[in-house]
Amino acid sequence: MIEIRFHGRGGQGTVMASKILADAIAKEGKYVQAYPEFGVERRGAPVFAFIRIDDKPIYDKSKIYTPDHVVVLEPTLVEAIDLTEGLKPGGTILINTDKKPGDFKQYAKFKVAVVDATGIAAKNKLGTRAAPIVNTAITGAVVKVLRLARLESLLDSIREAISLSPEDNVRAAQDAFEQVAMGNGAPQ
Amino acid sequence: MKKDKTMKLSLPIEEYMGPGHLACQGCGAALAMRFALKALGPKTAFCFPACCWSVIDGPFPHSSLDVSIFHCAFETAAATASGLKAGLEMVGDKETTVVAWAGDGGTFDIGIQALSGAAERNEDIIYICYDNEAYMNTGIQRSSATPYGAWTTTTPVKHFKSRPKKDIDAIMAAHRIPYQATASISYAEDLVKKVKKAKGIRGTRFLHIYAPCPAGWKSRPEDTIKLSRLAVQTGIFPIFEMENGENCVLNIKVKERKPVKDYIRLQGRFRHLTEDEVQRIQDDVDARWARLTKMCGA
Amino acid sequence: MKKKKTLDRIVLASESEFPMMPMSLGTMHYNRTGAWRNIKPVIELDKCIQCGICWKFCPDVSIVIRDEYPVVDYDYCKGCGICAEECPSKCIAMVEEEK
Amino acid sequence: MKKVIMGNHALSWGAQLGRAQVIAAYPITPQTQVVELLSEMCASHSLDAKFIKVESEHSAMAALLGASIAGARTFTATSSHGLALMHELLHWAAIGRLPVVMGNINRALAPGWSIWADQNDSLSQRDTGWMQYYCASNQEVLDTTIQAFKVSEALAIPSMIMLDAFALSHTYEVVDIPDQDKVDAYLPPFRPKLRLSSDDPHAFGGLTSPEHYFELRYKQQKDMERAPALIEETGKEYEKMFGRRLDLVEDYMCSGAEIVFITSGTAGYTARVAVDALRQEGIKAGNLRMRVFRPFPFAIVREIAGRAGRVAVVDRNLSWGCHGIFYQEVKSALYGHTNGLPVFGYVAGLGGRDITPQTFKDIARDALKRKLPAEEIVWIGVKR
Repeated sequence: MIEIRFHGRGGQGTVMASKILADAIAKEGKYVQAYPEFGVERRGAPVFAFIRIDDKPIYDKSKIYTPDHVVVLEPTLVEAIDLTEGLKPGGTILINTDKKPGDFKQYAKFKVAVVDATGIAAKNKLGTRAAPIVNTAITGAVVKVLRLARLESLLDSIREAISLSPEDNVRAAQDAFEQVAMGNGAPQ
Repeated sequence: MKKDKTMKLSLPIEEYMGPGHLACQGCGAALAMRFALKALGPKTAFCFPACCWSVIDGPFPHSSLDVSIFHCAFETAAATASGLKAGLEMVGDKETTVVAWAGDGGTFDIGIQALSGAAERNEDIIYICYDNEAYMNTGIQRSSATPYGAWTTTTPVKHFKSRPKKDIDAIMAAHRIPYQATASISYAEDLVKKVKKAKGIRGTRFLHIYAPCPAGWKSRPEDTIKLSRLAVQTGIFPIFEMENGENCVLNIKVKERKPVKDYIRLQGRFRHLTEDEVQRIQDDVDARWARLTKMCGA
Repeated sequence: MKKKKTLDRIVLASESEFPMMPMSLGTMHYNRTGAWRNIKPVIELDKCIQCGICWKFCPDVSIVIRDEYPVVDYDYCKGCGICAEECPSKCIAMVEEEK
Repeated sequence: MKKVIMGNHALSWGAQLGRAQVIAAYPITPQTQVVELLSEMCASHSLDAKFIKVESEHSAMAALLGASIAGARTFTATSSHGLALMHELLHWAAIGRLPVVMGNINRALAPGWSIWADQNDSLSQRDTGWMQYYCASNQEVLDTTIQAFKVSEALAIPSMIMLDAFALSHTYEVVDIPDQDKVDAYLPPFRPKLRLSSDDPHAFGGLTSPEHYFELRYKQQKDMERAPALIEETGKEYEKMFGRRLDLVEDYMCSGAEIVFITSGTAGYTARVAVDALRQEGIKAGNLRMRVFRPFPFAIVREIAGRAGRVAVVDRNLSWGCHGIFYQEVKSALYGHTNGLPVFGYVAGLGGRDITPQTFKDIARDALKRKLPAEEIVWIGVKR
């Protein structure tokens, strides 16, 4: 069983990112469960989403408290909240940032991966400069770093989920898949 | 006997309401139903919320009407009728006229939310309120249709109703529904004509029928028609119709309005009123009449 | 035009005879509301102008038309007196029931 | 077709595959996605239905009663306060023998606005005469919706399908969405024996005297008593066509168990995880998940729970001043049928407090060390 927690801000499509990933993972024949934070989502406020993945049916309907990995859609959250809460030692933190993995000394107990999803979103004209839509880009990085699904499955899931300019989103995911950078100990 | 002559009937002869029903002697609501059905005909389905008619029709397993009835909860006539119409259409019946048939309590008070909702959605239903100006089925308690000055069991003589009757017609006009009208059982031809007209229009149609209640008004049963006629002739209950909340037309033009005291003195529910209080009713009727005739361009 | 109505009260003796839901299976004709009456209308047909107003305003559908004249159906007339009150030729009298 | 969908959308899909003809609904958190997707389905004509966008839940149910008496298949969804507002009409539907199918997202009641999981909303409607299904997965939500139409219409009894707020309503899972033609073969169109029509006029629901009311309610109960067998039969038929069995209860390792949890909703799945863990520790645990609560499946509960060493009923609800509601009913069902079987009642997870595998481990530990419950209600996880 793999458990992942996503951090973002309300309105960024954090839940959508987890849903698209769940869909891509299911395409690989795995069992998957994705759910948002249980509560009221407000635009701009920090939000969470979660995914459970297993090779057998998932019966646990309780919340995820000790994720294996953490995905951060919003760079400013690094300073704002404790992203590592409950994160298993040796787990991966994937951050949307233009910094390098080595810049995150505070996460020494974990593997750090980075991707400039914001830059990729802007390049692919997703959202505005003030409010870039980074959720599809981040999924590309996630499947690469955590090896959860093949890129093709993810791109199919994006095409099915996004009705407005799906190909821009597909390109964003591809870009992130290629550009995501891993720190020490990350998968080769 | 002059056998050569034939009866002059001003209404269709067909009856869809049978005798043996449980209305009180001289019941205005029973007449309202009889007239409405003459216009509606057999392809009609009613929704009755709790009201006098939920008893008048008769007990299980009997009914005094030759059309279908779905008895529904007090506050749901318009909502239930919305669903009944949708359901009938989905099973292929586009012909049946669906009519919510409610008293003033079920319309002005507890049912107004569902009515407003249905009217705003412009559901394809006719909503008919027979107005006897109080909760008569439960034993004469005041409703928001009860007029100023009236005694009821919850507005005793020493504390009679001090607020005017709610203007449901203005509320419905604000919804800008395709058709709405007032009618009186004393002007049966006008009533039947309006129900027929409503039947030919799609969307939400609202008819407000004045139906005296001898038991609740403490009037003589034989005065039921006279009272409803006086209500029109005094201007207490003007007879008009509107389309889309506009184009108000006064259907019964009263040249010389009779004084309201002619109407009031026939009813025990107003017996306690002083001359000043009767004058207050007169002044209110005069003001409302002036507004209405101005609106109608009469 | 209308289907034949049963004049009898429907009696359901056992639950097996009941419909699943409370629904009407017959009319109210069994309910002879003439018994409610204290005074009864009597039409003096010689004075009748055949205007139909008594027929029109009967809340109990108890004035029927026979051979172009109004006839009171005493099985159902509740004796409200509207017909007598509204008759323009004053040919209907409300008279005491014989007790 | 396999699709990752949220629990709320499983309800919408169930209603679409079931070919609901009239839908009337009002939005309430956490139900809204049910009606949003249904609106889209109606607008795109993938579902040929009339969707009445009413001004309250009360009017939603009222409209469906009108549609149902006309002979149309009806569906709605609500939650918590919306369900409470419908209360009067839930009786109306059941006594009127109108087989409305409704999804209810189990959510706590205010004050203290709470949008989180709690069963007191639907259990407050226990005695309205509706069948009640409590689901544990999105697949079960979809399958149950289709089955509920079939059972409801055969018996002329309405059905309520429960999903825990968020834990199911907002959780995405892989769902096998069956083919429409197969669903059509399983679920024929609604053709009620009695319906309102202007061709054959009747008055429905008129004044009913003490001479008659009693027999009508007797007949209603007799039909409800036919439901357990029909649910099993249609559940097996469902398995033949779709490969998934729909039973009254789910028995997970109850045979020979020294402790059997009795659970419902999503907690009934989490309990399985705890059962596995407890068995690894050498404790023979089992889980009896009650999928159907009304009609109460007496026979199967007696058969399975009656053989356990002890029974621990876990309630995400409470009848104030008494016990958890499943606990009351399980105890009453077992009384006289088992010889001194200890039955423990636990209340957990009110207002969305998480129920985890650890919750069940704590419960097992408590129940296994006693002969009788320590208190009338044992609260699990309350801060005191």
